[in-house]
Amino acid sequence: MIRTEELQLNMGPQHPSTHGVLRIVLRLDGEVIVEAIPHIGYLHRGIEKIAENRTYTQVIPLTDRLDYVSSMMNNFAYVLAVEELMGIEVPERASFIRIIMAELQRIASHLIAFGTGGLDAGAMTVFLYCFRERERILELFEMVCGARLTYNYFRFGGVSQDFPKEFAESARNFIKYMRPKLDEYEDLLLNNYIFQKRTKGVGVLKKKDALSYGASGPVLRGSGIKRDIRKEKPYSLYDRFDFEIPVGKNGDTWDRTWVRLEEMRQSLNIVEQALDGLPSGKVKAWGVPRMIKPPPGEVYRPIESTRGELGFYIVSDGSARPYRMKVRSPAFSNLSLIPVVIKGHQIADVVVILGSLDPVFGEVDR
Amino acid sequence: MKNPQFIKEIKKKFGKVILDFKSYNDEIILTIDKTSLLPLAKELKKIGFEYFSFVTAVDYQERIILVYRLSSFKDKVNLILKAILPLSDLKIDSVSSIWGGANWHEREVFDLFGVVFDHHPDLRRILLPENWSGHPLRKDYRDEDVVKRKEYF
Amino acid sequence: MNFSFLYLMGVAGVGIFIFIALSVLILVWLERKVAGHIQSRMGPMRVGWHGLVQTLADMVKLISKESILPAKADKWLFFLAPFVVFIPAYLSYMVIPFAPKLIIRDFNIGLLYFLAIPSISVVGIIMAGWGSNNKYALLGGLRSAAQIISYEIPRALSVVGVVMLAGSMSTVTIVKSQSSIWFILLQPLGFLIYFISTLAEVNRIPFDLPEAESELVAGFHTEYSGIKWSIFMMSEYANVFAGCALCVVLFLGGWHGFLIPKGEPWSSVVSLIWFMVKTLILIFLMMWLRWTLPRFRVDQLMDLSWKVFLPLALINIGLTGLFILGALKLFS
Amino acid sequence: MLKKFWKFFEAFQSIFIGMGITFKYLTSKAVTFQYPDQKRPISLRWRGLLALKGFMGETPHQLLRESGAEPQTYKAYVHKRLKEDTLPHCTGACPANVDVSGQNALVAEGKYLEAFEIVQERNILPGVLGRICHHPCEGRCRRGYYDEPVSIKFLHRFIAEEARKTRRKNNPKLKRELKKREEKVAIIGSGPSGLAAAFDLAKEGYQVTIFEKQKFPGGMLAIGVPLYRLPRDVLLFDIERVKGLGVEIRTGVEVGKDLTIKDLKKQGFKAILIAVGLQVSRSLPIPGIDLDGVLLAVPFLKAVNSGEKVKIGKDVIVIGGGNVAVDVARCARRVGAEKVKMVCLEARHEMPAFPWEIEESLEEGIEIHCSWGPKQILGKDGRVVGLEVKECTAVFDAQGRFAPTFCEEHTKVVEGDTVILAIGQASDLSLVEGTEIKLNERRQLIFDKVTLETTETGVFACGEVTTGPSTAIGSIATGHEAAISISRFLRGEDLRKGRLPAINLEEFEEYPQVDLEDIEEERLRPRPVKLSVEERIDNFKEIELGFKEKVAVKEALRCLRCYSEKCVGCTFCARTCPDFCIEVERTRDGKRVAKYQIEMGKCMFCGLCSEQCPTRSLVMTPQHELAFYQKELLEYDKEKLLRSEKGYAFKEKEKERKYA
Repeated sequence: MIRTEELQLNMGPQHPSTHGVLRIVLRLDGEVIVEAIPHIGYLHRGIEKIAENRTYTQVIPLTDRLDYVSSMMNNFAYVLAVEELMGIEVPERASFIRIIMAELQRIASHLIAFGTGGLDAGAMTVFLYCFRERERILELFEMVCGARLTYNYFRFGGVSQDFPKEFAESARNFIKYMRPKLDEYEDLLLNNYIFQKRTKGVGVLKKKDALSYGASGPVLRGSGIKRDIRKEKPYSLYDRFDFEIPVGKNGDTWDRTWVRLEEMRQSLNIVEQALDGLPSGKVKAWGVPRMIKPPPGEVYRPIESTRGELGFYIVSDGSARPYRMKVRSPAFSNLSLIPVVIKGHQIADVVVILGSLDPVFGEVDR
Repeated sequence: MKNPQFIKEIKKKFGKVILDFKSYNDEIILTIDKTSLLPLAKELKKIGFEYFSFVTAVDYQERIILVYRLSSFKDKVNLILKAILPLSDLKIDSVSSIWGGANWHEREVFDLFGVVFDHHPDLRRILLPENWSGHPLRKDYRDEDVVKRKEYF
Repeated sequence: MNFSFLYLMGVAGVGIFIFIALSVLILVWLERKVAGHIQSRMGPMRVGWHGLVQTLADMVKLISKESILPAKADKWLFFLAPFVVFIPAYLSYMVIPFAPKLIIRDFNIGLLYFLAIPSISVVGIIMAGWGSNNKYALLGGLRSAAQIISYEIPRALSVVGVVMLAGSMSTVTIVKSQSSIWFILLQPLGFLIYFISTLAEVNRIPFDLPEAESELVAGFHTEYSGIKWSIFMMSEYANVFAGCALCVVLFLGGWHGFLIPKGEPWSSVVSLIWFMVKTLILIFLMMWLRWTLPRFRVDQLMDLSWKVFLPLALINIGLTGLFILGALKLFS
Repeated sequence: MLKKFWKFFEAFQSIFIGMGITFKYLTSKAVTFQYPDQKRPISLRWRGLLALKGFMGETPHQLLRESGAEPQTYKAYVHKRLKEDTLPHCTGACPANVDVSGQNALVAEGKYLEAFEIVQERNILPGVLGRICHHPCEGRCRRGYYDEPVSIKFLHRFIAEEARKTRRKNNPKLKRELKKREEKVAIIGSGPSGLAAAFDLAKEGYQVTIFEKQKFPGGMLAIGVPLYRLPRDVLLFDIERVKGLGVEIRTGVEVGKDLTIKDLKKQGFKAILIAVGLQVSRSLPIPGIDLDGVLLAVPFLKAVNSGEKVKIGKDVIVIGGGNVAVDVARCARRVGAEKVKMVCLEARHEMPAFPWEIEESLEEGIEIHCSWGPKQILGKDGRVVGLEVKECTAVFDAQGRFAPTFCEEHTKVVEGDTVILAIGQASDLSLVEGTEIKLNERRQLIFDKVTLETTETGVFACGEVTTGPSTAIGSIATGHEAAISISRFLRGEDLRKGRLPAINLEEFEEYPQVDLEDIEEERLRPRPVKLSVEERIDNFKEIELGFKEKVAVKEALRCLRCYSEKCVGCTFCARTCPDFCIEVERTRDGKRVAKYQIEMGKCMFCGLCSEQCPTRSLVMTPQHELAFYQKELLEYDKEKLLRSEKGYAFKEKEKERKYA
């Protein structure tokens, strides 16, 4: 008889494909995973605590650092929550600008998720293609707000600056450029035999688990649940746009990746519609004071961020600083599914499944 | 969707433990007694609140309020469940057996607020190191390492 | 065994080493350029013309780097492993006929030699994996052992057809027998199996599981640095070249080609050019595949070997046999 | 089996398609940049290193009039700044575009007379306006965004008082440079607009004569404004200065009665300016209007202000909700009425009177009955005993026009023995009879909106005749415009060429009220000393007292000098910074910046600080990578800042660095 023993393997926190600083302790039987225990907190900066000592305006740059791959979304969620608390009306043009920025950000972030998804499976080229396209979006962002990663662009009652003149044309060019590229990605990665072999039927997330674990975004939709806050409870002016919610069938890794690709298409549609209907006017509401002092109360306003339901639960005591700010980050809930979905798979599947959950650790650890 | 059936049901069943009840269009805010959390949670899951968004806590100095957010996709209703814990007795039943997602969120609340969840499968610190002392999001938390700086405001 | 033979062998050995070093330099550069352009980048551009000498600069850097020995590593295994990997690759160049008469040694079992010798490198890889005392390296080594051993079989079986057609195991004879028709036309299936198995043998995407950087950090050479790492690198590219060269020998007609003058002194030079061009095309194909495809998983890789390639190789042998019988019947 | 084979084939197909795509990019051009041959273009909004452009005190504050004191060039310059979005909001919001930040800077430096001259160029009556102006500038003051606006009005008043102390009639330099011109200009009316036009024209050397109906100059300022708001000596001093330029004021001459416009032309006046204003109070067509005890606002105010005895009862009702009504009510309170009630159509928040005036009148015990319209005046034996009012449901219609609707059933009676009507004024344009000047059907002057020329060549109009009920500063602005037209007319130039419209107040956002709870004492504006209600209720003493010198200088230093591109050390960047990496200090006297330090190690380039900077001196340069090398840009310590008057090394270096 051969005596077998389980191998304990530390994956991370320094590992090329844990998408940041995640540590998963794996117990392996050969290459098969018996148990996986994730450890997080390596990027914990205490943003919720810091926010309690900053004024409301000063928190905006902090939110950039939550989900650093899609900062606009964090800005958006935070600003919306405070606006609801204050009762500020946002000018129409500002709302359109916000939607354009948010959807471009969604594309940029999904490009990373899609590209790294390919990279996790070993396809390096699609990763670089995705970054090539993302670069163009970042250039658009840079044109608008001067930053490429931490935008700090949204303000209470609008945005900090109007679009420069050449923005609309550049954005349209980008849409025109991007559409065929998405078909290319589909051929290059999604339809690829090896990639399908690697991802179909791998990391199946059941509907029941997805719900009770609070999964959201492409992870939830990949499991076949049609839920998008943009449609369910439209914030900003999303009810004016015509777009569809892609939904997966099996809840496996391939479905989640496919949902991301399809969402990019829908986001392009939204950006196009928003550019067509961009009204003129102010980009910042009048009468927003410098020192924001919301009336005492609490608010939770979730938005559909790239990764799912992102919301800021803010409790105000009427002073200039939030009494308590909780960030409901989608990646945190999505990541807590790890022990559930990767059990029984192989080491090679861990990274692929992790990639399809698309966590960003700035957001998970906050 | 003003007064769905289940609200009446819950009110009938748990009328005694519900301390406060507010309802907007599709948002319900429910404040309950902490002892009856578990049976109420089971009932809520049964009537459709399958989606577990988050648990968090707010420190009001003399008491800590736990905030649960649940959603029902079937009825398109969102629910905020509040449970009040006095600072002297920071213990409550864990709901992670009902909603799996509560596992990590409860660990986070334990980590940052020091609320102990009974019957939690794995109640360890999640964000901070194991050897950390104190619970940072509590209002009475003081850290000696904080650098003093000039406060403009 | 006389003195002049040893002398000749010594010259040939040094010559091969220089050839390998040069070809690796160029192949690494080529790989980076191909990868770059496929990914809409430029690749190295700064050192030399279009970064041609970049690899040399890297080599200098690698040589001057500190060679780190992990604290709990098995010192001897760790030290020897790169050489155990490199030497078989080096030896396998002995039977490659670059041009008529440009071959170190024409064994009558040359092909068998070629198939057997590189398999030794798996020992080196396991030594590296075990000796590093690193779990990722160990997993990489184990994967490598499983992979190389299982792909040896379809690879060996796929060349049986060629041997049957050529009637010899000598590489020179095989090339000579292709003067009228390349075996790829007679053995397309054999070529496919051989080529894919070679990909797996030399650990390249889609079969680069031993060093799968997204899963196993860097597989068996996780802990290696500096000169030792560069020896691994060199042996990988030496293997790539040797594998492709043999593929050319077996299926693509070796040094044969058009426009080769007969009896002229430079005719063997033209033949050499033909041979190199064919090899480079195959290497390019490998690189192209590498930068296009994702990676297989271990069990899928095994499935592919045992469930697809092995039966196909056997069918191929059978078909070849039938073909030869038929041809004999037809022409006799 | 076949299915499996097909799958195998499909696998190969997908691989080949992928290879096709990669081959396409292999053969197409790369998208990467080649450094250093190619450089990546950087957006103008790039958030890189922070840098300051200059400091307060190093170079003198740039005055708007440096573009040229000529009204025309000044206006063009103001418009240019507006287009560049670098016009201080206070200047833009002022109808006459007074250079407020220039005034403040000069006051801060102790150059009060220079400040006075600057203000006087656009606002010929600084002393008067320093008391009665409705100061739209203060509502738009950028400081109001941070805490409280600068007390611009009181600084006007302060410098006027300082100038009055010197007893100097006019700027001697200005008088020396005067060129004499032969052309004579007649101005009818000596109100603010007439005086403004006269001042501008006299500066250009024209022989200006003002004809005034009353026995004293000043127009409505003299008649209408109560003494407790404007002592007469202040007004007279300001008018004296206009006279000092050679302007002749003929009082007691009513054009249209004593003289006609034709006579004026015969006397050799090349151009005539009608600046008669609105001097006639409107009456109401309701029953009982002709009862004894019903008075009109203008005659009432005139009588009160000229010290005549006015016969009013003890219980006065004032109809109207405008500023005049408030003045009437408060005057009535002072000349002996024990109870004063105001009845107005508008709701409290809609009242056209300025809120601070309403506030003060409430303090003085004046009752305000809002949303009531007069129905009839009740009389007994020919004397007034009360006013019946009906409820007014809406004052304006959907388009925002004045069209009150009443609820006839809901009425009440306000008791009183005197009714004063202050429901608006009209102009008396009987002087145009017998000329070519045309009036429209509502007996208003027809004139060109841009050039202010009437239908007769050579005759112009300005002031409230053209604008309708307005403010003193608004009238002054039209006076300047009219002066431009007249001088062009006299020189035979094109009247319309290059004329710019007045800047719309809507261009500038009115900042919301700031919660002053946590704000330090020294950041707030000084509260002017006011007489208490008991002290002021029975006399015409001036209610508000001006600033002392020390307070005024301190207040002038609160000015942020918007868009001056010189850091004033206002510390709002430091207050905004989420990382607390900026430290700013002023010197003790507050006139220079003593310390400016940015800790670049902490900075996270969020850009909030430069967004807050009112002067636009703190900018983000596109030089991210230089952050660690150009350390001298980041630390502005005392030694460097106070080294010389002319500034320090930063300025030489600035030339070398190129901002994108």
